[in-house]
Amino acid sequence: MGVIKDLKNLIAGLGITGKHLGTHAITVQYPEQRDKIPERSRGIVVLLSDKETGELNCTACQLCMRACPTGAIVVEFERDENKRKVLTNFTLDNTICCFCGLCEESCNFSALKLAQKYEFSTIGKEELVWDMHKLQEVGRDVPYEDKRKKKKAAPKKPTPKPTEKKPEEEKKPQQTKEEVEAQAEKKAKPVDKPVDKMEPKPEPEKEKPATEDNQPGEKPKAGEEPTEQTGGKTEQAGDDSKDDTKKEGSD
Amino acid sequence: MTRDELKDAISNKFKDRVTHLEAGKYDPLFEVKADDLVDICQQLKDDPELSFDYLANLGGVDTTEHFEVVYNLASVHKKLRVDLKVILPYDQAEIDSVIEIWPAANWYEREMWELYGINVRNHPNLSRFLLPDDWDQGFPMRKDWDAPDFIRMPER
Amino acid sequence: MNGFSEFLELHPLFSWLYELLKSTGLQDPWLRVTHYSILGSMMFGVLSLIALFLVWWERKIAAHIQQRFGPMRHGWHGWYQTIMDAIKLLQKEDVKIALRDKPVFFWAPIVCFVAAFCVYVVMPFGEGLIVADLNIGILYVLAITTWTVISLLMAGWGSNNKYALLGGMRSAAQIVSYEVPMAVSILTPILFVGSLSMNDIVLSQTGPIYNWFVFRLPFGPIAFLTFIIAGTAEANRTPFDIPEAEQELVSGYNVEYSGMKFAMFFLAEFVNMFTIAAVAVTVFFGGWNGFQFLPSWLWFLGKTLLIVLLLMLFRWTYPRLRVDQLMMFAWKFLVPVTFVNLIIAGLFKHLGWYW
Amino acid sequence: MALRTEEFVVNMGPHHPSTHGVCRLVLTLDGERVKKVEPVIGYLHRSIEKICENRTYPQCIPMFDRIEYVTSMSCNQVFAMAAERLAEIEVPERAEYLRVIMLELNRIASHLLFYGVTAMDIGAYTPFLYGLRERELIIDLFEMTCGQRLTYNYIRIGGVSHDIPPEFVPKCREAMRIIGQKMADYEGLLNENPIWLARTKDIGILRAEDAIAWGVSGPVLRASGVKHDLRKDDPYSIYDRFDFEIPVQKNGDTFDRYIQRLDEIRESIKIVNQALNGLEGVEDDKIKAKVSPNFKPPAGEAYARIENSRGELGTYLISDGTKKPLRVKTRGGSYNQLQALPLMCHDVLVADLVAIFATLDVIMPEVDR
Repeated sequence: MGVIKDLKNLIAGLGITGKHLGTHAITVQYPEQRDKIPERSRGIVVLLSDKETGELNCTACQLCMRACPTGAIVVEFERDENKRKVLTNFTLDNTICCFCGLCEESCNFSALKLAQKYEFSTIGKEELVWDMHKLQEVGRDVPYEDKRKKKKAAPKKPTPKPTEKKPEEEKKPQQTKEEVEAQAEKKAKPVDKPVDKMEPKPEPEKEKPATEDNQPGEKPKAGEEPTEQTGGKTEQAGDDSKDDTKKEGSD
Repeated sequence: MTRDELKDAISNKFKDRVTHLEAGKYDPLFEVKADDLVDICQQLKDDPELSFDYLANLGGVDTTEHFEVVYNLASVHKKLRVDLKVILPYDQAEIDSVIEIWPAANWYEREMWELYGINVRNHPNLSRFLLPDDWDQGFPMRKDWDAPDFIRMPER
Repeated sequence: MNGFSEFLELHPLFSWLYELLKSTGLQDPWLRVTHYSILGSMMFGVLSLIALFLVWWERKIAAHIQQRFGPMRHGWHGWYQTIMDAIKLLQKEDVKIALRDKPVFFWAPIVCFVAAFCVYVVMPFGEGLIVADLNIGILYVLAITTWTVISLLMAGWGSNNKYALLGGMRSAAQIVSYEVPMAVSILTPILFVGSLSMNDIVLSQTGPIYNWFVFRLPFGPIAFLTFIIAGTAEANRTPFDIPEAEQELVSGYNVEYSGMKFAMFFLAEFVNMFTIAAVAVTVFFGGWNGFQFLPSWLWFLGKTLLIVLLLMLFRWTYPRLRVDQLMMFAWKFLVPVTFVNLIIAGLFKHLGWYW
Repeated sequence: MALRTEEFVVNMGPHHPSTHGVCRLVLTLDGERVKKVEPVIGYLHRSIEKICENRTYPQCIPMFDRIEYVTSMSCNQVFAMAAERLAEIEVPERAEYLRVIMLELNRIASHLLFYGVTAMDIGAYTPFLYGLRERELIIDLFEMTCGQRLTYNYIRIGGVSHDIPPEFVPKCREAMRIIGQKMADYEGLLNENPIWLARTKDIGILRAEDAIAWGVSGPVLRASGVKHDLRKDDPYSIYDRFDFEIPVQKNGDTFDRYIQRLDEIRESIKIVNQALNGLEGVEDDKIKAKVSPNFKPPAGEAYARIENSRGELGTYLISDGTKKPLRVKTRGGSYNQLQALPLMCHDVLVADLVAIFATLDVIMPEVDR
C-alpha cells in the first residue's frame, strides 16, 4: 500500500538523521583548536632570511614581480658601487594577492615563500600592504629549503645572472637522495623569535623542516621523488621525514 | 570521421564558399563570408552526414586589424567538431544572427554585441546584460578600449 | 520515594498563593483577577524560559544531527547563548520601512506573541497546575492557535513586500486548512472523554499506561499521527514551513522585521511548537500521568520535550512540501482520514469496544 | 462584481538565498504561478577574458581558477589543454594520470556540493552538511597536493605543478571508499522520500531536442536522455584508457537531473580507482613537459573542450605568437543552462522554480565570467 510504503520511507529518513544524532562532531572549534595544515599549503607570502646572517635572501632580480598575475609585488632596488643590485623595498599588496604561488615558483634564491599562515585580518585595508620589514618579520620562523646551496655546490658563478630566467631543466641539480637527507639533517632549527601578535605561532608539529615535498613542483622535486608510491623505499623516506619532524617538534 | 576527413567533406561540400585556414591547430577551421554564413550554418546542421546540431561557443575577436566572429560547432550524435570564422572589417561590423538555427546563440550574440559592438541583425533582444544598464564607456573587449578607471597590468 | 515526588509537586504552591491573597482581605472579582494575573505572569515567565531553552535545544539537535558543535561559547555547551542572542536583538535597531502599513506592521508581532502565550491558560502542566480549568479548554486551545494566522497575515500585509505578502497568504491558506484535520483528530479522544476540559481529558487517562489515547487501538495511533502532522503545519515547521520558506520567500512574512519584533515572531514560533507538543501530550499521552517516582509536572515536561524532539527531527530530515501539495495533502488526505477515523471511533464507542 | 486579478512582477535576486550567487530572475507571477522567467545576469562580470588578454599564458591559469571556482581543476585543465594544442606539447604520462585523478575528484566534490545545495533549496537542511562533509575529504586531498583548497592553480601548461605526496594514494583510496559508503545515506535521506519525490518528479521537464538546440550539456543533457559525454565522445587526456559507464536518465525532470549526478559520482569513483592503479604502473616520474616560463606558442587558434561537472567547458584560444594570448573565449555549461531556464518553467510554482534552478547547478561566476 502506498501510504504504508511512504510512511516506511519517511521513518527510514528519520532513522538516518537519528543515527547521526549520537555521533560526535567532526568540526573543530576554530580559534582554540586548529586543523593541521599540510606542508604545501599556500598562505600569505613572506620574505625569507638567511639562516646564518639573518639577512634577506632576495637579490632584487624582480622575477617574482614579473610572474605575479595580479601585480601585487613591487620590488625596488638601487645599484651599489659594484653595480650590484641592492634591495631597497619589497612591497606586497595583500588585498590583491591571489595566492597562486607563481612568485615562489619563479624564485631561484628561496627569497620568498607562501607560508602556512593564513591569519592576517586587519581593521583597515591600508594595513594589508606590507613592506619589506614586515614581510621579513613574518617570515622569520618559516622553515624552508635553501635553493641557493645547490647553486653554490655547483661549480658556477656564485651569483647567477638574475635578469634572465632559465628554463627549469637547467636548475635541476644532480642530487641523490642521500644528499638531500643529509642536507635536511644539517638544517639548523629555525630560531624561535618572539611571535608576532598577528601571526599566532603554528603548532610545533607544523614546523616541519623543509623536505623535498616542501618545494614548489619544479623539476628537482620530481627527480627526487620516488616513482612508486607503494614501494618500500617510499615508506622509508616518509618515515625519515616523520622522524625529523618529531625531533623538531620535541625540541 | 577523422578531422582530415571532416575537413575534406566540408571543403568538397561548399567548394570555394569556404576557405580552410591553417591557423586552426587542432580542429578544422574555415573562413566564411559574412553574407553566406546563415546558409552554410543551416546546411551544416541539415546535412545528415555532418548534422552540426550543437553550437558550443560563439565569440568575437578583435585582432587590431579587423573583427572576427568565431563559431565553434559540434555534433552531438556524429561526435564532430568544426570551427567557422567570419572576418568583418571595422567599418562594417555587422553579422546575421544564427538564432534560427541554434537558439543557444542568443546570449552569445548578445554578449558579442555588448562587448565588441558587433551588430547582430535579426536578433530578437539586443540589450545589455553583462555590463551595467547605464554603461556609456564603449565596448570594453575592443583592443583600443580605454577608460579612466581601467588599470592595465603594468608591463614588466 | 512517593514522598519525594509528592514533595516536588507544585500545586500546593497554587493553593498557598490563593490562601495568601485571601488572607489580605480581597473580595471575589478582584481576588480572582489578582490570582490569575500572578499565575499568568508566572506562566509567561516559565514559557519564555522554555522558548529560550527550545531555541538552544533545537540548535544543538540540528548541530548534532549534522555532526557539528552548535553553540559552544556561552556556558556549558553554550546554554545561555539564546539569552545573549535575545539581549543582542533587544539592542538592535528597529528598522521601519517607509511604506509600511503603520498600525498593522506594529501590531502583528504583538498579536503573534500574545496568541502564542494565551494557550497556556488552560494547559495542565501537572496535577493541579493549571491557571484556569475552563470547561471548554480544548476548544479554547484550537481557537487561540488560529490567532496566529491573523498575525501572520498582518505581518505580510503590513510589510508592503511581495515576499512577505506571499508568505502571509500562504500561511493563511495553510493554517486554515490544517485547522480542520487537527480539530477532527482531537475530537476522536474527546468522544471518549465526554468533556472539553483539559483536566478531564488528562484524568480520563489515569491508570495503566494503555489508558493513554495513543495506545487505544485502532483509532488512537491514527488520530495521533494526523494530529502531529496537522500540528506541525499549524506551527509552521518543516516540512510545512512554506510561509517562511527561506529558499523561496527569503523569510516569508517576517522578512522586513528586525530587532525585537523579529525576536517576538521567532520566540512565538517556538512557543507554538511547544504548544503543539503539549496538546499532543495532554490529549494522547496521558498529560501529566506517569509513574510515581517523579512529580507530575516533570512527566508532562519530559513527554512534551520528547514530542518536540520528534518535531525537530522532522525539521532536520525532510524537504519542504510545495504549496499546492500542502493543500492537497490537507484536504484530500488528512481530512478524509481523520473523518473516517472519527467514524470508526464512534462505532467502537457505540459498541463498547474500548477500555 | 467580477473579481479582478493582476499579474505581478517579483525580482528574485540578486540577493536571494537560492540563486546561488548573484543571479536575478525577474518573475511574472499570477498568484504563486510563474508566468514568465527572465534571467538577468552580469552582477559578477569581471571580464576575465579581457584580463587574460593582458596576462602571459602561465599567469592566465590563476585567472581561470576564478571562472568556475567549484571545479577550478577543470578550468586549469581546459586552458592548459588549449595552450598545449596551440604549442603541440606532449604531456608526460604521469601528469596525465594525475590530471585525470584531480579532475574526477573535483567532479565528485562538485556533485557532492550539488547534492547538498539542491536538498537545501528544496528545504532539507541536513543533506547540505552531509554533502560538504565528504567534499571536505577531497578538498583535503587537493590541499595536500597543491596547497590550496579552492583555487588550485595545479594543472599547468605541459603538466601539473606538483607531484602527489606519498600519503596521497592511500588517503585517496580511503576517501573513495568512504564516499562510496556514504552514498547509501544520501540516497536513504532523499531518493525514496515521498516529499522529495512529490517535489521533483515531473517538474521542469527539458526535452532532449530542446536541450541540444539550446546548447545544454553535461548532466542536464544526459538527464534528458542524450548519451553525450565528452570523456567518451571526444576523449581528451587519457580518458579512453578507463572503463566507465555514462549514466543516462529518461525524463529530463528535476528528479532525473538529481539522480544523474549521484550516478556520476559512482562512475567517477571508479575512474579514480582505476587511475590510481594506473599511476602505479607509470615508470617515468616526469610531471611536467619542458615549458619555458616565457611560453610563446606559435600563432594559431585552438578550441579545447572538456566535460566539466556542469557540462562542456570550452576555451577558444587565439595566439598571435607573443607571450600573451590575443583572445581567450570561455564557454561554461552554466551559461547555456541558465539560458534554457525559461524553457523548463512553463506554468510552474515559485517553489518549483527554485528546485529547477537548483538542479541546473548554475555557478554564477561561470556565467558572468
